[in-house]
Amino acid sequence: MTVTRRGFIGGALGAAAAAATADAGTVKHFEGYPGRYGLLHDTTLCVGCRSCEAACKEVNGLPPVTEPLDDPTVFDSIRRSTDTSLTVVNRYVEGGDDHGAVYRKLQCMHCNEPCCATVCPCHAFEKTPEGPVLYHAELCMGCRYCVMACPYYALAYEYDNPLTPKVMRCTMCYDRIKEGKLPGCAEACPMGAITFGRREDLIRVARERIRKFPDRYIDHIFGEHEFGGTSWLVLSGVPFRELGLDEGLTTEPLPAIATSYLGVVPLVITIYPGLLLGMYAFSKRHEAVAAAEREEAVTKALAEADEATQQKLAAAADRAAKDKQRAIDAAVKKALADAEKGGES
Amino acid sequence: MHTLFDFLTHTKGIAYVVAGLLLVSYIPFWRFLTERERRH
Amino acid sequence: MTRHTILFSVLALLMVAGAPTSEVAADEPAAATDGPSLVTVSWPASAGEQQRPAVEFDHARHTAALQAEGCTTCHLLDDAGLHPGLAAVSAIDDRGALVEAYHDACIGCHQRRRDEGKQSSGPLTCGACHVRNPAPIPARVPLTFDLSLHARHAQAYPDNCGACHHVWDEATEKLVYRENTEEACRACHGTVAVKATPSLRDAVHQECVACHLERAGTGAKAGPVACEGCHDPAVVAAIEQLAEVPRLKRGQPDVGWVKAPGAVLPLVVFDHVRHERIAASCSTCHHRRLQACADCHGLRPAPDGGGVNLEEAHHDRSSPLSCDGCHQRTAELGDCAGCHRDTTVAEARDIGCTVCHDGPRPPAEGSALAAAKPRPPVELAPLPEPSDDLPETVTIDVLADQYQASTIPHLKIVRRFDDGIRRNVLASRFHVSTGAMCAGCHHHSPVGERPPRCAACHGDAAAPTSDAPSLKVAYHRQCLTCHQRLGIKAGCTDCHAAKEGTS
Amino acid sequence: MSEVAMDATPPEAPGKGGIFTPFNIITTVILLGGAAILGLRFTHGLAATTNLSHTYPWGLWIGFDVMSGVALAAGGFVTSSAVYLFGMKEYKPIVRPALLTGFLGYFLVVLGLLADLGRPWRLPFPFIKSAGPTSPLFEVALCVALYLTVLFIESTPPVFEWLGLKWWRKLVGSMTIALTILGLILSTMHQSTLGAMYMVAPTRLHPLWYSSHIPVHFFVSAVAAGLAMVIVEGMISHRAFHHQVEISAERFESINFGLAKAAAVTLAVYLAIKCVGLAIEDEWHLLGTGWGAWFLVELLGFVLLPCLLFAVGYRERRLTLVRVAAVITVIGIMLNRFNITFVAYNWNRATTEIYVPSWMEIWVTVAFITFAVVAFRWIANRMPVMYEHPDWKGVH
Repeated sequence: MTVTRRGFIGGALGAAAAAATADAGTVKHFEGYPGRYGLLHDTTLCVGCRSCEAACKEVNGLPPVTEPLDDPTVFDSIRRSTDTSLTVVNRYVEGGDDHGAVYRKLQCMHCNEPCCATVCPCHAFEKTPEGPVLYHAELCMGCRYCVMACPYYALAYEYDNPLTPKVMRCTMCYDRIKEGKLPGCAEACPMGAITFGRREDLIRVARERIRKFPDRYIDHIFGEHEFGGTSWLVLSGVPFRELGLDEGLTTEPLPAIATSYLGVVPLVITIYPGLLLGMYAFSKRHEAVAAAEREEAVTKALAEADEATQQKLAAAADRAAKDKQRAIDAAVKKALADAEKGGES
Repeated sequence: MHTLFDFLTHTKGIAYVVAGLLLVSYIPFWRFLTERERRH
Repeated sequence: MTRHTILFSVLALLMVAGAPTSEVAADEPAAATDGPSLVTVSWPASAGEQQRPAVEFDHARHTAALQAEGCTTCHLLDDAGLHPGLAAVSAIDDRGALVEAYHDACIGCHQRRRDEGKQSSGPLTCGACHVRNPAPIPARVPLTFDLSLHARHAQAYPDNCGACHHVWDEATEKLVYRENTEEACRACHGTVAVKATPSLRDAVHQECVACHLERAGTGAKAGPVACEGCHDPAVVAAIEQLAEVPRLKRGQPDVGWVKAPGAVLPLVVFDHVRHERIAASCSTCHHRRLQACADCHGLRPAPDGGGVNLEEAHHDRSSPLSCDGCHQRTAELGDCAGCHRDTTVAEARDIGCTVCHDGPRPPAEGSALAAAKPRPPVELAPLPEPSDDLPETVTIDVLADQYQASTIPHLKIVRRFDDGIRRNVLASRFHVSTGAMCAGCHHHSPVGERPPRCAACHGDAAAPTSDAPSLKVAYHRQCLTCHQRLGIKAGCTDCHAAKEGTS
Repeated sequence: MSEVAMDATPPEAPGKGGIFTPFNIITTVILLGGAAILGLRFTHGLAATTNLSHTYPWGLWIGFDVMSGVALAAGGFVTSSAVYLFGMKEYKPIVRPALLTGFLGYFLVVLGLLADLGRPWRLPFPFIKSAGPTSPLFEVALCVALYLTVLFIESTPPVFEWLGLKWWRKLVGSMTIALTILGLILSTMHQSTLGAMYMVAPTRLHPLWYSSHIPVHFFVSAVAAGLAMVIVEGMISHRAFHHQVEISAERFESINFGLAKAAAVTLAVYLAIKCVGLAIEDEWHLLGTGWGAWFLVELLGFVLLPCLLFAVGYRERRLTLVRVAAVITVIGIMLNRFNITFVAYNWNRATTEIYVPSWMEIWVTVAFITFAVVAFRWIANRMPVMYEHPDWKGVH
């Protein structure tokens, strides 16, 4: 199922409203900041020693690792990043006699087009030119829409903090990068399963590794295009779906999908008043016409009524005249008769 | 279905058929609804 | 409630009730692969589409049940051997008649056994045989007729190769035996029957199962008759392997020059005898016919060579049939995997061609070529005495931070690999010098001299453009990948003790 | 000085004297409990009072109060636009109760938001401190805030009539048309943008519920829910304030049948666009799965069924059938919003992380509803909501 922004038809209120084809997204194409940093995670080299977890906690001043590093039972369940451990390593494939176990490190992927930044109503996220996506707790009102939107489940929230809850996520050690140092996890990884460098260099290195060891890697760099591409790139020997990373539904950046409907909003604001006033005028005129018709019908009825009454009056008058006439004739006849009788007697 | 084009032609085709059917089926629904009024 | 309303509400209820239970039959693939004793009853494509899924025929239960009646109840056994198909349907291809024939044969027999009151009989209803989604079928192994099994058969029929091998004589249109023309069955019998030549499956069953049946009849020691005998992985693994496999003489040279008409490089000696001992069967290399590679694969890719030219036939590392490919596979076994598996160590380019091409140049037309002799075994120089060039142990403390310094039993490792290489003819020949193995860990540096320290190339941070890892990663990646391939323990504290304070 | 005409005060409801009626006791208990829980929420954080987790950041308070509350409060703009814009004068008597329900409904939405927000005192931040215009939630917040004020102004006429402030009453009267149009614009936008909020998570919301047309689905279902809510609210308030109702029972029934007809049509349209949605995303095969069955329960059980009940109820003029359909529609809209917010959301995650609302969340939600009911009752008992104030009969 590909979610296509162009396929979206933004419909407004019922039949009468203007259904505008919302192509909110512009037709422009963005390559992102040139020379931005990224990290390459080669899951065929990761041996699950979790030194990155310990280093991340230490660098960020978080409570130390609860499960000891050499305790393998931690891999029995698939964990997720939380507000106290911004990155976790999971074992996705059990080690067998002919193949080693496959581990993967989870953390914020620092997308090229971050949907967490797009959906934040307070603009508390920022995609920095250096690459990391940063979060500003001083602007956040704690609506947690970012935690809900992230397709990689990478954001966590301080639910137990009543007054100053913050969204907790990997910041790619932004301050260390600015000082020219490596992010904590990249520096700690003994196997070089996490390499830090400029994103385009890392893509070239990843392609080179795939070319050199064709049967060690799946010929796909996860994160090159998924949802518009991410800063964290993942190489794997097993299908990505087994690592909890499905190849992504679409290469369309999520922000484009999320805001595709908002294109309709200005249209609704502009079209509705005219439309509704038209409706109002129409219903008003409709009423006026109805009233006028009623008026006319009434007058007509009255006119007919007058006419009818005129006719009745006229008829009554004729009748009265005829009666009178008859009465006069009768009286005259009677008078004549009297006169003849008078003459005879 | 390997191209967006195939997918869209397939789904849009069915969508028009379904929408058409729904539109047509709206007439008996409306007649059923307003039969009592028309009887007065 | 007028007629309209009743109709409308009935329709609605139907939709509400009907919808969730609408059975969306997901159409899985018909039958899974055949199990060792499960045979999918064949249905020729010419007879059209099957309305019901194919029947999974449990051959083992039937052979057990019909022990007394023997195989001829279903199969046709004649001088040509045992015909694998159901005799009753062999000549029919008309759809209706075929269905009729199958049903008469199977249901008829089940009905007869039921009437005769036999304790076990087969199902009679359609669904019982035509199972919609059959249970998963256990794995099935194609039998590999290796040299040891061939030798056991040869001992049973000493110098009577004609018992199995035959050639189709065009003139007399009969199968005759001709000396030195024995081939693997696969040479002539393809996956599908071609005119008179039955398919490999039918040919093998006709020859082998019939012969085993005959010998079993006479009480002699005979091979398996039921399907599991050759196709059940456990049974196949248990087939007796001869300790000493006598050499299978079929007119092949002991040692010879690799024929490459038109090539100019120095010739390569091929020690056929030594390779026979390593290969599972002749077909490992002679994957089509028992001929030289050059007969099909010319210098230019030709259709009968499958579009593969001679160079690829010998050097393509990805194919198990080529020399290089086979050498590479053997180099990924045992201790050798440390350097050779899944790495770019010992690429063909680095070894150099002269290791194999060490013979004379191909002589001019017509002049004689000296007979090929097997190469003298390679005597690698003995390991030098431990010194600061070859230290006993190496302590790496350059990066000691969370863990204490790590001491590597350098000599122990070197000795383990070294005597492994000395014992292996392939390894010692291709390593050419004792120092070659050092390139396994001290990569990208000249062989033999004292290699530079790791820190010389690997800095604090990885060089992102050239993908050269940092020093810490270089140490770990080089040691840990080798340990993992060799199954040696690789925990953090196995190599370096934890710093006192830390956990 | 405007004196209050004697017969302006509504006749006293028979037998409702005294403070300690069972209704008052229950409501105070609920409200106090709710307040206590909110106190706990703001001293120990959301973890102590809710089952929210990093995988389910939005729970009942967003699922019910915001998502369903907004849809159920759509009765306000539907009836007011019908009466004032489309000239359906016969529905005039129910406009005021519908507007009051709408206003209290939106008040409940804001209360739910305040309880659920991490730092509710920063609610005005998007408008005053730093706005995130790319976010659907920004648009929703803006429209909800504006529409709350519009609703507030639209429900002031009964108050001014009650207080006898004639000048103010005339002023608001003159703005009715503008307010109704503004209300309709704002409602259309945020009802649909509430749906657009879920377009950002195509992988997290189940494909059957996810569609590129979610905004339209949300809007049309909100109109249907609004109509149903007006019928349900009419049913309750007609019985509760029987003594105040002026219009004849026969007229009240014809209004209900009018609403039923509109609701039947809206539900039919909603069913149609949902089917089209299935076609466009080519999801017929998903109907065979477990989720497909649940989707069909929602679609056929709570959209098709009430649509048919409304149709039959309207045709045979059976008021009980109409009311049953209205209740099913209200429950249906809640089910749909719950499905989208936390049931079919994260559908492919491990089932060990399913979100179930904690009793405290449910209690607080019930407390908000009780608060709305109490407010409605307080206002309706005093102000001319159910009937027309004698001085203002027939005035706009």
